[in-house]
Amino acid sequence: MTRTTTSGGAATVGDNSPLGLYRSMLRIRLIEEAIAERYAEQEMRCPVHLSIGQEAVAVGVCAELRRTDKVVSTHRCHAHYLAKGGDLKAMMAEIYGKAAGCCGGRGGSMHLFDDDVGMLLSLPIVASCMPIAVGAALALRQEGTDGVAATFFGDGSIEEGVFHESMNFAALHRLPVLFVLENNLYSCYTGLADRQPDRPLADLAKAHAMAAETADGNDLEAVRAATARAVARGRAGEGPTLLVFDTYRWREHCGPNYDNDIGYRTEAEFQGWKAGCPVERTAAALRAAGLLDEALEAALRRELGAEVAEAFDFARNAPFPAADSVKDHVYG
Amino acid sequence: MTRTTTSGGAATVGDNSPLGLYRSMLRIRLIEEAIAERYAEQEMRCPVHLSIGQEAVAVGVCAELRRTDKVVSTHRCHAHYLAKGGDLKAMMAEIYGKAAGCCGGRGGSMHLFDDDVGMLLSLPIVASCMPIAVGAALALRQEGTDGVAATFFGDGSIEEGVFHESMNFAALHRLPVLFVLENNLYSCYTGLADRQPDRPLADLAKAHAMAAETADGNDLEAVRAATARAVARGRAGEGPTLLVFDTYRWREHCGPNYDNDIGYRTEAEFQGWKAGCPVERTAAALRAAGLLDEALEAALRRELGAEVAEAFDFARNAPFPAADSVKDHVYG
Amino acid sequence: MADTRLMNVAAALREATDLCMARDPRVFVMGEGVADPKAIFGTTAGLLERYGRDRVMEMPIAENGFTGVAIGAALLGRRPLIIHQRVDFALLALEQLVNNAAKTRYVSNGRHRVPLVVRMIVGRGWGQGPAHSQSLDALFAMIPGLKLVLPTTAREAKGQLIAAIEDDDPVMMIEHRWVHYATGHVPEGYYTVPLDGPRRVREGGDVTIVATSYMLLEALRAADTLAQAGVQADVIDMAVPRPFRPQLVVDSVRRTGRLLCIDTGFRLFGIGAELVASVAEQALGSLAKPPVRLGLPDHPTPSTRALLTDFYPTALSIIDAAAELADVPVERIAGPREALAVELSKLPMDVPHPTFRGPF
Amino acid sequence: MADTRLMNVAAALREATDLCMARDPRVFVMGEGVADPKAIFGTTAGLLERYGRDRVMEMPIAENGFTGVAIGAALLGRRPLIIHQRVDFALLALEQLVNNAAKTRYVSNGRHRVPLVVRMIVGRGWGQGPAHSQSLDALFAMIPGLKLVLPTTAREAKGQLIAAIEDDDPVMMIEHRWVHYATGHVPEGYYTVPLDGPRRVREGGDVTIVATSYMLLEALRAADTLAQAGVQADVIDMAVPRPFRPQLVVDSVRRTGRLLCIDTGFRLFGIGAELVASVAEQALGSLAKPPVRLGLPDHPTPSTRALLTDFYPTALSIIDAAAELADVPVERIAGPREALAVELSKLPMDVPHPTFRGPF
Ligand SMILES: Cc1ncc(C[n+]2csc(CCOP(=O)(O)OP(=O)(O)O)c2C)c(N)n1
Ligand SMILES: Cc1ncc(C[n+]2csc(CCOP(=O)(O)OP(=O)(O)O)c2C)c(N)n1
Ligand SMILES: [Mg+2]
Ligand SMILES: [Mg+2]
Repeated sequence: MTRTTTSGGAATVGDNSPLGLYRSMLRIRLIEEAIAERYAEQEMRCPVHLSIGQEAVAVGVCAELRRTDKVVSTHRCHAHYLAKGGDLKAMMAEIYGKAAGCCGGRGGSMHLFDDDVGMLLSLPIVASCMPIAVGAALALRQEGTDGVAATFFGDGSIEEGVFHESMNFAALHRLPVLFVLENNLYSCYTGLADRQPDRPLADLAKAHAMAAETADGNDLEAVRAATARAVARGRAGEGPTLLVFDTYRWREHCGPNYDNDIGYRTEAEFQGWKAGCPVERTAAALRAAGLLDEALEAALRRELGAEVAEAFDFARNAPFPAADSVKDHVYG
Repeated sequence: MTRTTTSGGAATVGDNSPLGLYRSMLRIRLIEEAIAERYAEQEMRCPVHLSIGQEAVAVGVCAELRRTDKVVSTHRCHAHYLAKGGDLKAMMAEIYGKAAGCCGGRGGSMHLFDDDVGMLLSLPIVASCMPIAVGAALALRQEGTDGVAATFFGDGSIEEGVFHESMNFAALHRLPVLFVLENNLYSCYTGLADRQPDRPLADLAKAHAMAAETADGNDLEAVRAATARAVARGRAGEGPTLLVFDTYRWREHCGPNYDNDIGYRTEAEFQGWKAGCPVERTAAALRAAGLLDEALEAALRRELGAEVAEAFDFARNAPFPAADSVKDHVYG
Repeated sequence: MADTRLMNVAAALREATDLCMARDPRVFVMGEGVADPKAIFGTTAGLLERYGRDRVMEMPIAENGFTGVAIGAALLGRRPLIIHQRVDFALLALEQLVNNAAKTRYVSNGRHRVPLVVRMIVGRGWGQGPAHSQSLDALFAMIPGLKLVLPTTAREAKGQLIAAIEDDDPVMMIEHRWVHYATGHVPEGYYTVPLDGPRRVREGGDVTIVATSYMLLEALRAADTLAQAGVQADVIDMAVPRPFRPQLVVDSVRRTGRLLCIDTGFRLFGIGAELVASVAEQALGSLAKPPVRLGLPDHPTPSTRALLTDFYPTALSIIDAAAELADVPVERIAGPREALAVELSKLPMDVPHPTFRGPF
Repeated sequence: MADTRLMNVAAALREATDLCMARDPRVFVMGEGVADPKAIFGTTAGLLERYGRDRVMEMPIAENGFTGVAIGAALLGRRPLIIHQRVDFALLALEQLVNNAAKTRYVSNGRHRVPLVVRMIVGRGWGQGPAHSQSLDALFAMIPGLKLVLPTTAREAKGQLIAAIEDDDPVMMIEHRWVHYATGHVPEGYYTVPLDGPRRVREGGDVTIVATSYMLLEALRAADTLAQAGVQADVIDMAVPRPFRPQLVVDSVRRTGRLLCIDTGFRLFGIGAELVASVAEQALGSLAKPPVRLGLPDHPTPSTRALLTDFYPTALSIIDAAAELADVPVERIAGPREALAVELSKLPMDVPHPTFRGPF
């Protein structure tokens, strides 16, 4: 720990131009919609927790990260994996259970890993990701770099004690951790009011003398700005930050459908959030700035549509892992 | 939950007169010192975590409780058990491993239970007590009473995630729980600064929209006043309170000796706290109010000394449990 | 059976809970999802409407905490029923279960009791993967002070859950998700099935097959096929591995000389290990052939179905093991076995029921 | 043995840690008390002074959290060593251990590895009671992806800990507190003892005795006494119950026909259950007599020593079981057994060593 190096240069994850980030959001949206559409084919035989409606958080946070920074996510990891630069074909192959999947088909959609781009782990047990990110941050510091680790999680995850254990540890050691709370108001089909007392979620940070930022999670620029401050604190050795972003999941908790009819939330609530669609808001800003027009939008959709179709083709046609490989890699 | 009854009348645990409470503190001190003195005889063959120096919290809190209110404690439970009215002979017999012990000798000093007086449990696993108290409070409410549950714990215990899980639950359901944090600055031989970031401990409550009170834990009246407010909130259905009391453990973490020489804290720090001895401070206040003089003090010590001696005699002479009872009570 | 209805295990568990809540106001339900529209795979459906939020308590995601809360309430005489949608989530609650639920009666010298029930569901299929499909029966069977029950049929599941809720000790109930779909005749009204050990579900003299939970259903299918080849299996449901009472199994092996144990969880260090060990100790001389255990192999559950072809024991692998144990020539079993194989191949291997369209 | 010194297991573990930290800057130690004056029963003594606070990291009381932290660091190639003063405390960390430590290599298809070591100490004696003396070996042995090692001698403990720290997989090391006091010759310098299964510690043809950890010390005492009565025990240290490789035991029973397993933990559902089952499966015909298991009885550990007289297996109960297994007439063993009984009665049954004055 004698010196601090800027690990892997300052390379950002992807193209951080306004159009580049819009493209990244739209890409996630199109991929998720394609999954939803094709799920009924019964070939993606694993749970899927779609990120539709939550794209701005994933893209906004990862825009401020380097490729070498680490991300640890949850069951709802598609957007984080893609925003961090994870390989799309490997993701789709994973969901289809194929050998070319990012985990060789062993993990399914809740285990999207791509450590080449710093997508360290996604973990299906709620809140299990958090201390892992703290440990990654510890390792980055031990290595003498100024890397940071970010962990995404939902408003349900903060009810697990390990959230506080992780915050205490990170705050105590002033580790470069971003605790990214995606508040989509629900844990499965239970609203916040049935699970937590009423207070600003950022107050959670007060218990641990931790910095906090709260921003509109459907506003890409607001997410970026809050994240940029948190990353700067982390790289400067000033410790972790709790980032609170309000957003909304459009589809059912797990699976491809809409479920506003089953009684845990209202159609009106959903429509309100849909009206503030993060992808559309970003597009509108670009249009207002003269950076996007119909032709460009159409071209973008065509290009992304082709990429998505190709990824699905790849995944569907890819071979399954060999049955006799099932015992491999329990131990080294 | 249709009606609220005042369970078991409003009977306090013991004699709440100024002299009665001083007597209770002095009694705990004398018992603990007798344990320390006789420990070397090698007949109390279990760990002991002495409360010497922390008597005001136990007595001050329990003074505001009713006999029917519930207390759940930790490894350092002697003072809480005694302050709540636990049977002294049964405690000493427990420490001596005898059949007449409050747990028949099965628990040892870290398991002092006496549910007849509301001393529900003491548990040696750090923080394990907290959700139990929340559950007791839930049951008290389900029974339709206005009873409260208090759980004592140390500054180390608040690092366990279950502390936050318990606070969230209690705050969400506005349960009548007193979270009594006895901050004696150390977890075993590790100071607070090596375990937690620096902030007022009462900030922990902010994470859960919970009321908090901070008071000098060696000032009996301050402890009582803070507790009284918390109990009132609890009985009125206004929810739980975090009570933060600073105090100091005089002897080693576990065992009968002083250990200021081993390097984790200074003799000066210890002497500072000793100068503010809670028992002596209470005595001084009584003397100032003309309620205590040397003769009365001597009489009190004589009386208590006799009680303590009798309890030790009882415990030493009591029979061990029969060896063949060892398999009893695994199941009902 | 005039007073029985056909229903599946999920519905039977729901009915048991409903009856207990109606009868005893101290009974209440806690868990993540107990009060949501999915109602824990339907097993708590309608209870919220009937008993209200104070008795059907939705939980924050805090398994260790709310388990402690349940224990605290139980110590005061309430009768909480906790439900976890996956066994895996209960790993977070082991400190409370292993220390406080299991030991408090003992440590208090009988003064305290913890009338707690914890229902935990084993996931399987549809690519749930390594952390949503663990079957940790043996882990819970290991802890003195807990009771463990693994229901299989709808009639028994209902009676076992009622018995568990009536029980003054902490009872862990591990339900296999695929067992939820098993249908059977269920009597009306309140009745208990005692939590007192294994029970014989089919009588035979050629080979002893011990199984539980979903593997019992596979074993019974296997036993039917074996019978067609003239092999009569003595099938025993190890429904209550704790308290552990192997006597029925030992006695059976004394007659058959052959023992096949099938674990729903791992083969290594599973319930079968203790069963085989107990039989070897108590009836070694009766063992005509080495006992055989089936169970999950020694690695986590991969998500992709491509890697699961040999992961779970099936009626077919049970037939093969039992036939070999019983010295049945391959030719004799081949026909019925093939017929069953064709039958089984009609349903994809990663779904529990023809109606199932994913995800869990 | 010019280059060895006499030291106890605690000192040997300390030395192993020191050597690893000196050699590999990625190794660091985490735990409650690792940097305090007691230094985990001396096993981390001096390391703070030598390597500083960044490599000897005192922990908040947050077992699940800091286990996750260790796993995260290990995934990036660091080599954390966690120490728990009691196994019991690790119950809080099982979610991280069972899901993330154990499964990540497998789930990542071999891309990730988790070079983590977790030392856990089994408490015993001086009335520690039910929640500070659990020996949960079988619980950890049950989980594929973890390795489990139970050290006994000082020489091996040192080499096993070094091997564990070198290992790219998560290794659980369960140390019995009383083993810490066992003294032996320990080579200087850096060496490993491979984590590859059981090892024979005494050769004999009359009865196979399998034990681990503190029970191995009792078994060896018993074997000495048995030898005086002409019974030669083949004593096997089941030092690495996972990965589980019973071959040496099976081969031994093929020669002796007699198997006695002693668990440091519970008898029911213990390591011995799997051993007996494996032997019954693989060498049934060799078993001249029913195998016998010793271990803790089916209830929690009471605090009072009055209830512990028959709780722990001892050299005497091992002698009795082995003698009966080996068909030794009581008269032949009575003399040496009595001599040992007198010897053992000199030390109170609830302390590990004559110098011990309580509390732990
Ligand atoms: C420890 C644990 N308990 C319960 C679950 C089941 N579960 C999966 S996702 C989820 C809700 C998570 O809510 P939140 O954290 O808000 O994330 P979101 O799904 O809203 O993105 C639950 C309860 C789990 N996976 N792990
Ligand atoms: C889960 C758990 N981890 C560790 C321990 C060991 N331990 C016993 S007491 C203690 C320190 C507790 O500190 P604190 O809560 O401040 O209480 P104090 O001893 O100061 O009264 C520790 C770490 C334990 N009993 N349980
Ligand atoms: Mg959410
Ligand atoms: Mg303290």
